[in-house]
Amino acid sequence: MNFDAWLPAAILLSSMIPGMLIFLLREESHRLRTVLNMTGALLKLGLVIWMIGGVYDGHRYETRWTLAPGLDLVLRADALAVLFVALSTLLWLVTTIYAIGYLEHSPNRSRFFGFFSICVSATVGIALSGNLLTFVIFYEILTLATYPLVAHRGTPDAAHGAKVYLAYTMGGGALLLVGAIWLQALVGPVEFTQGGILGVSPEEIRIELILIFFVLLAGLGVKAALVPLHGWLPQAMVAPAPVSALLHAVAVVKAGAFGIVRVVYDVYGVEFAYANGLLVALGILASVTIIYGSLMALTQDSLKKRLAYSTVSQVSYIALGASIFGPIATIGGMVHLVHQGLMKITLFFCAGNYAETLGVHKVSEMDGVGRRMPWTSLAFTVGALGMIGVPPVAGFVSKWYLGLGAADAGSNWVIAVLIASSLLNAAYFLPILHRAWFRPAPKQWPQEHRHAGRLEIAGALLWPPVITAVLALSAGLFAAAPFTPLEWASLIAEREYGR
Amino acid sequence: MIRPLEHIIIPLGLIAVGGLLGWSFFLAVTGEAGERLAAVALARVPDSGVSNPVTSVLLNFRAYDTLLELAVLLAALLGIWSLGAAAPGFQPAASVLDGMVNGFVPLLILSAGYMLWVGAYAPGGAFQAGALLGSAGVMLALAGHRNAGLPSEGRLRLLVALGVFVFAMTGLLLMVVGDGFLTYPPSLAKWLILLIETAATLSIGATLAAAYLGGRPAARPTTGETA
Amino acid sequence: MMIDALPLSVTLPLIGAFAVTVSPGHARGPGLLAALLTAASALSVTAAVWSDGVLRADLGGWGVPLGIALEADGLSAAFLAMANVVALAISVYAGGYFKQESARHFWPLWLLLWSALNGLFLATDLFNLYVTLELLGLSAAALGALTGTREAVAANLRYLLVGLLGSMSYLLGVALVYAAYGVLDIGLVAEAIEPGPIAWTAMALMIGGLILKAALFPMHFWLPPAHANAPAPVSAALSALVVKAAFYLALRLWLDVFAPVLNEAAANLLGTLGAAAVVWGSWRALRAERLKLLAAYSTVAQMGYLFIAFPLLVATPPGLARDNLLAAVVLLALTHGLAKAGLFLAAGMVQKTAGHDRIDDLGGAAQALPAATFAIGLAGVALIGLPPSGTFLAKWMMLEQAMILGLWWWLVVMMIGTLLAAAYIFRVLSRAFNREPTPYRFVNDARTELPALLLGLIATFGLGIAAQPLWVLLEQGAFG
Amino acid sequence: MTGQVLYSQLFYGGSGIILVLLGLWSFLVHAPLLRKLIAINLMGAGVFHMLVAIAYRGIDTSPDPVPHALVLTGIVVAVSATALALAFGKRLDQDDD
Repeated sequence: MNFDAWLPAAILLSSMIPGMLIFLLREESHRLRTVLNMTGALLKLGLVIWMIGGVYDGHRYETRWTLAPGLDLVLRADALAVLFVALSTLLWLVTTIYAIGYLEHSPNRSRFFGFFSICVSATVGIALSGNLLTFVIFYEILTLATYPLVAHRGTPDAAHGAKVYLAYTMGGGALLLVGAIWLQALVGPVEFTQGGILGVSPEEIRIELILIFFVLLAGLGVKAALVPLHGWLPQAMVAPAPVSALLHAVAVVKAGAFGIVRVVYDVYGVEFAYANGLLVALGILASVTIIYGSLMALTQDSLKKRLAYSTVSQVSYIALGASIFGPIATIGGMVHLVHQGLMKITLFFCAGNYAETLGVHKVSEMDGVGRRMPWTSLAFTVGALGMIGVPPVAGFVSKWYLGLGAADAGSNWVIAVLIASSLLNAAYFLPILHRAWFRPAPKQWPQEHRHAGRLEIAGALLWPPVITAVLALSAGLFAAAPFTPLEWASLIAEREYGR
Repeated sequence: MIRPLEHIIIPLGLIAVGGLLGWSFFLAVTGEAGERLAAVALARVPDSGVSNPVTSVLLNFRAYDTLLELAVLLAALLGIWSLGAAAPGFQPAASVLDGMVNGFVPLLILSAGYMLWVGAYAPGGAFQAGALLGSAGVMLALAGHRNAGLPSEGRLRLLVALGVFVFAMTGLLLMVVGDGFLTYPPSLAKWLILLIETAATLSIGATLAAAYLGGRPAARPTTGETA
Repeated sequence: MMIDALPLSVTLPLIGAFAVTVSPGHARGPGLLAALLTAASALSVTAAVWSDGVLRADLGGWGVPLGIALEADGLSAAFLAMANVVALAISVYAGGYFKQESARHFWPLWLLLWSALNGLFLATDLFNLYVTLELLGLSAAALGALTGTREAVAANLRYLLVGLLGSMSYLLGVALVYAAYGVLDIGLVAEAIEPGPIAWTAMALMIGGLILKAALFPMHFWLPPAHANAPAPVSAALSALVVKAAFYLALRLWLDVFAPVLNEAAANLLGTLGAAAVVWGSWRALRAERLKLLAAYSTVAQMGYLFIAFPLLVATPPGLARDNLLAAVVLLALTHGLAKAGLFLAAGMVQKTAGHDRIDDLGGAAQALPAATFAIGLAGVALIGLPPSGTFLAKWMMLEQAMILGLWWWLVVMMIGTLLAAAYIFRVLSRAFNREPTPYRFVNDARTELPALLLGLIATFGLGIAAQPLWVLLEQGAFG
Repeated sequence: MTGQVLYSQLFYGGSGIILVLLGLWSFLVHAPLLRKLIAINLMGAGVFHMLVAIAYRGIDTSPDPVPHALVLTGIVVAVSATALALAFGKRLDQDDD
């Protein structure tokens, strides 16, 4: 048996199989469930590290399985795939630890962790998809696996949020399916190929190809929360904090953004997309989303909703990077895929901690949380500053490359968008930081649970945000070192453009 | 008053269907169908173990159809039983009718036996014989015999399912030890057909009579133990 | 000595029916044994077709045209395998579901129905098919009325009558065919048939009768009440197998008998009715208040998808593309069969636990039965046509072919159906998320929950990830 | 085929078709169970008529036995179906009481 041909599948199964087993566990089997969760997460991390090394050395990892004649399931580890896989694997490990701490005493944990694992498997599947069919398959499985997580709490709010979420994502999935089938009927099986495959397509199907691009974009835009398809995201905030963290930083929105990147670079090819004006359309859409999301975030008092709209805005940087013709902006967009994940997951972990320990759900209740929960607040501060783009946090690097790339491509209006959005970012994050550190704490927190131990909160809830904050900081500080997201993004950009 | 569906649409549709059917049928009989299967069938009758061509077809050439048909009969009866118990039945008849029935029933049974036997070389066979047996049961039921002269439920169940069982088992045995499913060895064909037909006659007769009762037979038959 | 699995698959359940008829008090043991043996012999037929090619048995040794033959090609073998897996699961489930009194009625009728199914899939004789259709229809109607409620009896009487009308139409077609061509064997009729009013009328009569039995819109009216009011294992059999058998036969006749006389108008008519069924059935399923009624309307919609295949098949020239399309249609039918049976079986458990099947009040019951809820979820994924189910692959292939042919409107219809299906399935699944914690045991009653779960798993993961074997099977005589 | 045979086949077969049409009409138009059942049986009789008609091959020639056998089988099936349907009807009547 050829190990190289099985590694991608093994990475997928390393979380899929524990997930299936967890469903079967009795509710009380706490220890076994934790063992399964952690084994899966660590095993996956090990396999991914192995794979990164291999891809660096030029190994070709590809699993190909024929589902039916003409329909192949392809899992392939190219540089772009590895970037996303590494992000999701790392963050899954952290989020699993956090979720174990967070849901310690809540009901239906077997169901929760089962779907949690399947959700990550689907994300990894999306990352490793080697053709459009495989992408569609995992994109839909992701919808199926996240629905129970959003609905998990079982409150009327949760039911409503889940319903909205499902309506949006099913609609998006249907559009993606239509686009994919249409495209495949025109040009045959669509393998993701560096530089795209449509550059050589005959002139007479060009109009159809452009139409298909917009159908695909609409399908992917739902998960990527492109305005006006973002409506589900704030609604899905009813989910437990680890789910929000996963949805926003790793799985759902990233899947959409990643899909847009794939379609632009590896299906249409950036040159074809540029020549036919598709990039401009994407850029405008992304810019509108960036500004709109930031403006909406400004008006939210609920902390999680403010973070949600911030996600709407920040994820579109990735699409923005893809929409600017030129390798530098590509680096900016790609690297933001990772950086946004690290920063946003930190923020959500912290929001969960505030809610859990102090009952604080609103920005207006955050006065003085800095002194009450210094470590959590420190992590939150790092994340928030990163989002604004303050050096040396990772977000600065992304924005720097995006701006540089825009200048390089002569798209000065993009720089204006970047500046405006950074100002807006500052406008909705800085007041929070001000409240947290410089306002006096209230006499009484909304709903305080004092943690018995030495730390401000249980270790399983404290360490994850601290770790991700440190990672976000390091990704910015040591951006030029080998094996950083930035270096990897440069590698991808080189390969997409350097033919 | 004219109801459009009933008075216009359906009749017009029927006229169209009838025209199409008639035209097709005309073309079919005036066409090149020729002998159809008649010649083939008649030519093989001597090999079938019986000399009545219809019985040859029913119990040899197309015996499998007949097996499934017995299953249809059984399914119908089981369905009837699942729907409820039989009606209490008629009052016992006065002496004239009773006497007549008592005279007729043995005659019908005798005729059934004859029909069964004669089916091998002349019109007749298991279905005709079964029908006669069934009518004997109907007659008994009309004359007030509570279970149409049928035996107790346990035995009745055996009786109604017997035809399918004997038929299917014969077929399977011939498959295991002989030349194939329901492939009679020529020397035994006559007797195997008779065996199957006898079982089928009993089942058909019992089924028809039991179906006439319209439901599960009463737990303990009070009158008319035998038919 | 030789054992021929073809007649065995039909006669074993008959002998089983005899055994359970004569010993009604102890029906379950012999019933399950007969179920196991029947399924084993039918699956061995499929295995033999897989490895050795088309199987044929001349019953009585006469051969056609005089005798009747049974034949298993790839198409029959595929349907046979699906039907027998589903029937076995239903049998195991029924062993736990029915109590004494209904069990004694269920088992013999159920084995007779099974015999009719196997007989129908293996038959090659047009008149013999009529007999199997009647055996199927009678036993199905009787089984459907087993709950004994007035609604069930009335609905199944209607089903019986409609079925009889359908068979009568079919038989009229057979009489016409025999009058014109003098043979009844499918292969011989196919050789003799030529375009003209006879072939046309016969096709209209036979396929018309069958779409009545397959509940194609607008002849679907009898299905929802009949299927929704039957006992759960019977509903599963009716929805997953009985209507599929009618579709199988229509497809078989279409492909093998009437191939020379097909035209686009007839195919488009069937496709249009199918499209209407998809939209109307899905819509009614969405509005249904009861879980089993929802499942029944969903069957109406699912049958619609299958008939959309006809215009696509006619428009695709023979060759690889058409073979793939045919296989996709079969895959769709098989996945639906498995999924719908799983759905009904699981719904039966939920109904038993809750004491009712009103969707809006299902909360606790659904959460207390994780295995059953998972079965509903898995079956739902397959019914919607989401990955990784067999339906997803099948729909992908059908839609891709539709787009290649430029027939984009079938894509629109199927996407509408898909979205409506998602809406009605998740309407049920959303009930499984409740506030109150429930003691979590995945399986509560293995005998009833596992069959449902297994069917759901095969429909979703089995046929969705490994559909390739179906092509190998259909290579055996089913491709043009 | 002689004219007399053809004439007989067409005459009896045609009557069969008329029976089928009458049955079909009755089935579609009349609601009561009994009438629908009679209608179905009438249609059956029509089809059997057609089969028997095409089996006829002349006064001196033995008829085609195959349609005769089909008709016999068909009759038993029709009887079974009628009996079952009547039992259904009876059950419904009982429920009404």
